[in-house]
Amino acid sequence: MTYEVIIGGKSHRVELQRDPDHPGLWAAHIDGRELRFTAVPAGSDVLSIVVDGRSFQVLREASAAAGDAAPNIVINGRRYTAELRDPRALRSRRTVAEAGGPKKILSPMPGKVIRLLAAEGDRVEAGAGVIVIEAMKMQNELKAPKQGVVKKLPSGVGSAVNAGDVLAIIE
Amino acid sequence: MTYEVIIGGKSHRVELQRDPDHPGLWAAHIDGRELRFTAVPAGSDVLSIVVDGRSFQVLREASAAAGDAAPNIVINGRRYTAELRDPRALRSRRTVAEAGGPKKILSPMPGKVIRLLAAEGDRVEAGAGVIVIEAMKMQNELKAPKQGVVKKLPSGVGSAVNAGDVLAIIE
Amino acid sequence: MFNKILIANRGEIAVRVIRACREAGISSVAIFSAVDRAALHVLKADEAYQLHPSSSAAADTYLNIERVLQIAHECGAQAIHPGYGFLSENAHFAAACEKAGIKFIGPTANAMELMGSKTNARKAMQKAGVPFVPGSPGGVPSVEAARDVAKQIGYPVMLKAAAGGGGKGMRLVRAESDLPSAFEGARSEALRAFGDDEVYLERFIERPRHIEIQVLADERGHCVYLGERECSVQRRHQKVIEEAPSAIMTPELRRRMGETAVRVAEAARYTNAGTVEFLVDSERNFYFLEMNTRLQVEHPVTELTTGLDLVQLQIRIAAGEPLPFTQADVQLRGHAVECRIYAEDPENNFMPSPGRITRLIAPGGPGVREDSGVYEGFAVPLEYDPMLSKLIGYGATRQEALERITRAIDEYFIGGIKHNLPLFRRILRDREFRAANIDTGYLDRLLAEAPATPSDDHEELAAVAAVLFEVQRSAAAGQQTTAPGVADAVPRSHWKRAAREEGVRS
Amino acid sequence: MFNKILIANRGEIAVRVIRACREAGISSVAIFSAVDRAALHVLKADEAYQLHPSSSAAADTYLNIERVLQIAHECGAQAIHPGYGFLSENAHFAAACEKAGIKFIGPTANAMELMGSKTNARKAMQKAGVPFVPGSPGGVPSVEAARDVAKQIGYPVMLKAAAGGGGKGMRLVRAESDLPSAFEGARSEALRAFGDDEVYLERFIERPRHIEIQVLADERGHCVYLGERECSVQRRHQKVIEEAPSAIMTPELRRRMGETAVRVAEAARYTNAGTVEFLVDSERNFYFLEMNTRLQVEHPVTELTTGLDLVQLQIRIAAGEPLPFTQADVQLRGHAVECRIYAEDPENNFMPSPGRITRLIAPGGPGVREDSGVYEGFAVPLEYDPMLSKLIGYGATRQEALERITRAIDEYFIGGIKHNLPLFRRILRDREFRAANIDTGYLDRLLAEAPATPSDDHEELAAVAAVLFEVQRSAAAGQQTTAPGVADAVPRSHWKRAAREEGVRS
Repeated sequence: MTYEVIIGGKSHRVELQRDPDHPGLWAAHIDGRELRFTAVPAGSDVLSIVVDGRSFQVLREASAAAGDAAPNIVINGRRYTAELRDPRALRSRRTVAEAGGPKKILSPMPGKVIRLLAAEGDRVEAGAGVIVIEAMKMQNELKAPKQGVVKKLPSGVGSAVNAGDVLAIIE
Repeated sequence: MTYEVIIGGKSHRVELQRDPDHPGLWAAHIDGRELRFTAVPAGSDVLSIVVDGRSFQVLREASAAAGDAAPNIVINGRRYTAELRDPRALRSRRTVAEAGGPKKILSPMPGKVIRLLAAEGDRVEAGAGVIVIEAMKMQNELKAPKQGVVKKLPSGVGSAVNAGDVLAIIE
Repeated sequence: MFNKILIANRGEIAVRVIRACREAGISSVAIFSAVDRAALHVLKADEAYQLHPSSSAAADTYLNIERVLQIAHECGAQAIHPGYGFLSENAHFAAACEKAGIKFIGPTANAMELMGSKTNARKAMQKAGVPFVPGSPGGVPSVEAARDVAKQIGYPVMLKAAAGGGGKGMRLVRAESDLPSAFEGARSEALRAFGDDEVYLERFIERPRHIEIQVLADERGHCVYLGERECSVQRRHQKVIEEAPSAIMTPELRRRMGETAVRVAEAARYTNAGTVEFLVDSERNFYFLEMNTRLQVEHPVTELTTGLDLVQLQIRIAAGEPLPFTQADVQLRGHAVECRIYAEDPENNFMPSPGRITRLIAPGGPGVREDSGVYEGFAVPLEYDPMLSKLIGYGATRQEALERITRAIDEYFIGGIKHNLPLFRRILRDREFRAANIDTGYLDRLLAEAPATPSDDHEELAAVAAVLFEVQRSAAAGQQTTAPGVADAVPRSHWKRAAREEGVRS
Repeated sequence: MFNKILIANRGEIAVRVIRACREAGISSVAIFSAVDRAALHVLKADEAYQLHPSSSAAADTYLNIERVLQIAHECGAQAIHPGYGFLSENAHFAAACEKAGIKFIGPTANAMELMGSKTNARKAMQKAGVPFVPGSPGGVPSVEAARDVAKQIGYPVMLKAAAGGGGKGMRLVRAESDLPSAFEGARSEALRAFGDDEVYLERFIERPRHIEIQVLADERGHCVYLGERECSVQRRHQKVIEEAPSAIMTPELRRRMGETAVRVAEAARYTNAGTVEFLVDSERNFYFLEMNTRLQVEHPVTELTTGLDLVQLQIRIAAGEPLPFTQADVQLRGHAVECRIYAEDPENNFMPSPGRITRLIAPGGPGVREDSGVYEGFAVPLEYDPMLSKLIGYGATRQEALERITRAIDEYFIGGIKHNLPLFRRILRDREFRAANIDTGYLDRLLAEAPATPSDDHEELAAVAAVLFEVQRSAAAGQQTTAPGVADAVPRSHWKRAAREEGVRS
């Protein structure tokens, strides 16, 4: 089967098949390169993959931002957010962050809005603080992901917000 | 809802309901006695139950002998095999070990039969060795669960057996 | 000895104290807020009582003195261990416990009050001959007065607003010629910020190390010190990594700092466990900072290097027992390093990251201790400090301890929430940290640098693994897979927890 | 130093060595049999190679010298750590490694061979003045001869078949009057059992303690002892609990036993880590038993009391480095106790219990070390020794160590397979064990007694909990529950792992 996997904005074409001559052995073609390996589950959300004698404990966690559609794959402590598309099954999923267009600031956690650093209609630079939320006794300034105009600020000071709520849209 | 729970051959009638006045609080009537408690999940197969201020970490494991139908409940390191019957839903399940009648010796693990200590038709005392199987480099003698006559010895010396296989029937 | 102790705290420290109670054969009582019903300390305690029917706000729960004492009274607890944070340094609480006839496991309200007041503490400590950072005895009224003091204590000096805090009204002065303009600047800034233009002057300690001494005093007048901890790795004055011993320590300096710390404790008629914090300059001069009148977060590094159990000793002292050893019996051995594992995102300005821990793989093996307050499946609440756990590495030498904690951090996996394990991966491999070239500004400097791009890139393998996980996920969900025969390569029984009962028979 | 080490073992000891390699910056190579593909040592190693395409029999895999050396050669490993068991005491293997130019991390083949041969070892050790259980120098030809020897060594004595083993041809004789009939009985039994009627005579040690000394010798002629371990708690000659120090030890006895152990090692030109086992009688006389020429299962108790890492030291010694300390530097502190956690059923004659571990909750907190070879979801294979893990408790005193390991055992949960945690719950609370009234027969005597009926009965609560679990199970499975509104009391998102992604947003 063939999948498209997007990691860090880069798309990889992954073709996966079992080696007919060697049970337990897989062959993956990724971007034209061949990877032969064995893979077995090793507990919940853990795979043991051995490639050319190199052993990897590979972990999977649902990404808070994108859920199951783009899980984090963790190898040697490094996290890769891998978005999956399956061209054959036509079960394609939308990319979470398209380049260009309006960008949202999502609340990374449940909390309370305690300060607005910009008003609707303001022009902000990329990285400028837009809104401050408080959770776990700490204040956190959320910054503009791009230069643009603040189009929406749906939550006023004092509002409770949940993780994933849209706090601002920058266009 | 009402269940019948059999532990160690003793049957308990458990009636469980939520306390309408105190959310989160449960009331269980067991054998006429009332138990009021709060219960919340605390990880997979773990419950936290607080009864009258006493806190219990209660664990559940599938019993190798009876599977999900009679899970082991572990409290303070002690294991209770609890067979459940739901009289209302008529989803009654058979008791694993009936008193009297023929008794089986089941293989507690996968292994190999390496010795028979009795032949079909032999009279054996309760606790007498009947069959020896080997696994994990160790020989294990399986004993007659009751006094009686060996009715069946389906696996001969050298046979491979799986966990749960009937090794002998004593009648 | 007590029969029952209430632990007026939550998280790892509550679990730590409950374990000590269990080991001492003492019943433990947990208290909890609404969101903490399924917290680990509730699971581990013998008894557990809810603080408030619905609220989880600290003021209604873990800080609610009246309610805590009511529970203690009703369940028959003879003593209360406050942990750290919350009520642990609240003299009113200590006094209220005493009044209620419940033993507070910690110092007396008086000792706490003295140490809680900066000016009274300073007076008492100076009387006891404890060294402070040299400076003006009070405000300096004029540039001339400032110049005289600065000449006496030596440059560089720091001008500070007497009413101040938070960096406002502060000026660093490296030479006498800069003093006049700095003095005026500090004064006017102080006036604007605090409505009071009084400033004072202190010697500026360059790149100070934070080194603290653990003391233990029984209620019969014996007091010992248990060596030092170095806590120079801090982010915004929050300790991140602590270790014992300090790499710059000598037996002679340890003795002098230890004896000073004992003098501090004795001057305050201090009892139970406490910590005397010092700043140490590059010439190994040390200056009193403050005394923490409670068990510290970082107490395990002292436990590992001394072989003692500080919580057990706290309980025994509170029960009136004498210290079971003398200063000469204290045997330091090896090196210990602690990492504070937080639910916060080091890649996003250390933003707290509450939520459910979907997967937890804790490290083990030689030289690894974990004091955890969470478990797999637990939802870290947003209401409190986001510390999850403390990981402590021990080894014969600093290097061995660092290798072990690095290995342990690499084994650790926390899924579902963001955490600061990547920060530790970075610090523990940093050349300056490895060389113990650390001071209280070290971590902020490190974080200002761009992290090295990791050489170890497995993006292709990650892509392949993502597909493998998807294959097993759809197989487990019973969905049609596009390529029949693939799903069974990673057998369903392995993947799905619900199907695991099959496993026990296989 | 080596760049790459192959670990010729599996289970917890392979993981232990891999961790040491990781900490030393050395690449680790795991080898595995077919059933061990998903074993923890494979996951933890940098490299992993399968020993046999299909077989998991020890002879085809972990005991296959040729194949092990082939892998070592092909992957470029410079050294092999054998762990314990398998090839660890195989002199042929040590010799084959040497021939292949791969360093065997352990003693030389010669030293191993000498210690592996009972008679040669005895001769060499007697020459070095090592004490043995007093007895006849060889077979005793007649009752008269037996009487003379017995008079010399003192009653009670034990008659043993020279060709024997397994208790056949053995007779305990408490008084001279019983000697003639015992002698004839032993002789005829020996003849029937072994075809050889030669018997010899030894003093019978009543209730001996098993105490062993850890030695460490570098390849430059330095040898030290690292204190003792007491391993008297045994079931059928299998150690179950080990501790250090021994409760009966005195500094003087430790010195004498330690020096004797060093003499044993020196007489054998021994290098690397080894253990000299002794029997100790009630008068604290000690007698040489044998030398184990490898790392022992119970090495962690020595690591905790000395603060040293024996595996790191093994590697450094094998790399030709000198011991980094002298005897005088060895600093013993505190007390450590190890429990060997096995997949075996103590309620059913300790029958092995392979299968999938469906749930694993490991203990943590102060004074707890776990060296585990398994994880939640792992299927324990039936092909090998069923040890799962070693749990080690450390404390300032024996009592503190016991309290901690008891607490840790109580926290431990292993679901899906049978295990011997209940056995430890029993031993650790046994009065005789607590009082250290132990000898090699202690555990068999304890197991012969009926266990005390536990006072702590929660059968009703268990029944209620079984219903609660059933309620959540059917709710999670989407089944109709008889009482609507019950299922949502234990919210589905909490219960079902598959739904946990919701949790991170809640």
